[in-house]
Amino acid sequence: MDAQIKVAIQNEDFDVAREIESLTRGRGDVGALVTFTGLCRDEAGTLEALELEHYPGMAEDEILRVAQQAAARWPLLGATAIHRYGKVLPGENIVLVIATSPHRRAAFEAAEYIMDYLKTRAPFWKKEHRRDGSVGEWVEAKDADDSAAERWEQA
Amino acid sequence: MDAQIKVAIQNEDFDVAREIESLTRGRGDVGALVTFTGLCRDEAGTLEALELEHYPGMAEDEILRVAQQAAARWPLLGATAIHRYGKVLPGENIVLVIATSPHRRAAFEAAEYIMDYLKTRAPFWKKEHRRDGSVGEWVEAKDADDSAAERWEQA
Amino acid sequence: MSALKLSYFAWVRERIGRPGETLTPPDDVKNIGELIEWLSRRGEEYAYAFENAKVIRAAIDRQHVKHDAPIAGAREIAFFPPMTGG
Amino acid sequence: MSALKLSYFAWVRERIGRPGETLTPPDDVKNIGELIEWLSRRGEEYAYAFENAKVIRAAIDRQHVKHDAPIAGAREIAFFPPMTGG
Repeated sequence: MDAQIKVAIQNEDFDVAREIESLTRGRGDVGALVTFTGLCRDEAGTLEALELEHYPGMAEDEILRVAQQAAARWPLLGATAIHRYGKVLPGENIVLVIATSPHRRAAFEAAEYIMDYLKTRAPFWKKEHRRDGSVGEWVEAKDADDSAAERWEQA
Repeated sequence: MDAQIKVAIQNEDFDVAREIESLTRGRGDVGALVTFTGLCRDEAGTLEALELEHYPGMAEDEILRVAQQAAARWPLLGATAIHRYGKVLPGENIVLVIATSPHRRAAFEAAEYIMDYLKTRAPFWKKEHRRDGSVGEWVEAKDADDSAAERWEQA
Repeated sequence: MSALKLSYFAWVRERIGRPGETLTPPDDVKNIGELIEWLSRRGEEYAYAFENAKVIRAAIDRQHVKHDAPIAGAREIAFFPPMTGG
Repeated sequence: MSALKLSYFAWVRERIGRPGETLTPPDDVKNIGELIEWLSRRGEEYAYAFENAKVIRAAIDRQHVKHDAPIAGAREIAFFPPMTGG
């Protein structure tokens, strides 16, 4: 199955409806479409914004590799991954992953796989700007994210 | 966590973007949003349409029960499930499930859980209308769907 | 027992030839399985609909039940094939 | 060895005080771990950035590598903390 793969790293917001459309329009083979949207939380009102730094070039490369691995592992018809950089406000979108397949299980698993590996492999870093005017710490990586990715290696 | 739950059984198509909006607008606590869209496949061009019959009243009740069970099991902020009935053409939407949570794993698992149980518990039946003019068979239930739902009971 | 509203869906409905009806089963029909047996004796169309009784699903007052569920107190009982939504 | 383009990200960049630079390490610096040690000796800002060397991630020509990866032939080497995207 030849999957339609799109990866984008961009400052501006994405349009989920348009991305869904571009994976489904004019075709009758998509039975299941799963989207994941990651949003910026306000941390109980203490967060002013997240600043997302990335490694241009490598970010695209890594996410593309992850999407291609997903397409090799599951019968995907399409995979889209869009990650924003720069300042993101609470309630705004950070990342979008879409997987399409004839079958629902494949679409669910592939979308979750792409997100798990994107978190541990794509070179992005978040810094917190606090409501009180202070520039907070760099967000620390979570062990849970590593183990989320590792479970795909046992499976 | 009090989840915002919406269940709808309708003939008309749904608008994924609008349903996403209604679970995220004006709030900063949603960190993860997963959508599942089930679409009508054309079965290699042989399918004219699917006809979806349902049991009014019970269909809403069962899907609501499933969504509430998901909200009791995972820390959900919202859950939406919309299922169409009547004639659906290849490429058109059949079902939409959305789960929102502070955390991605919960949103993924809850959306998949709702879909798995919706398939085995919600009283809907699909009949195939073929391109050659014949009214095909009622779609047969798959054992795989039962086992997909059962795995949540072992976990 | 009192009158029961019966509803049929999908190929159960097609085989019986109607979407539902109101019937009053005799008092010795105590559960879903016995109701299916009693209906099957009512005519060819019922016998055809219920020929493979073990695949038939049932709901009492819009809740899934097994074939050993008692029907006492039920207002509406529905019969249908395994579901294929989603 | 020849000149290497070095790139720094997130708090590695902040601690070193620049986004990158071009340096020519001595010939006995063979792998990422040795490059980190050599950089750490260049000044306080480097020592601070690499004080907990085992958490530092590295990429050679935009591919993740471990600290024992040889740097021969590398054009661009990047150092950064564990990633927190998504």
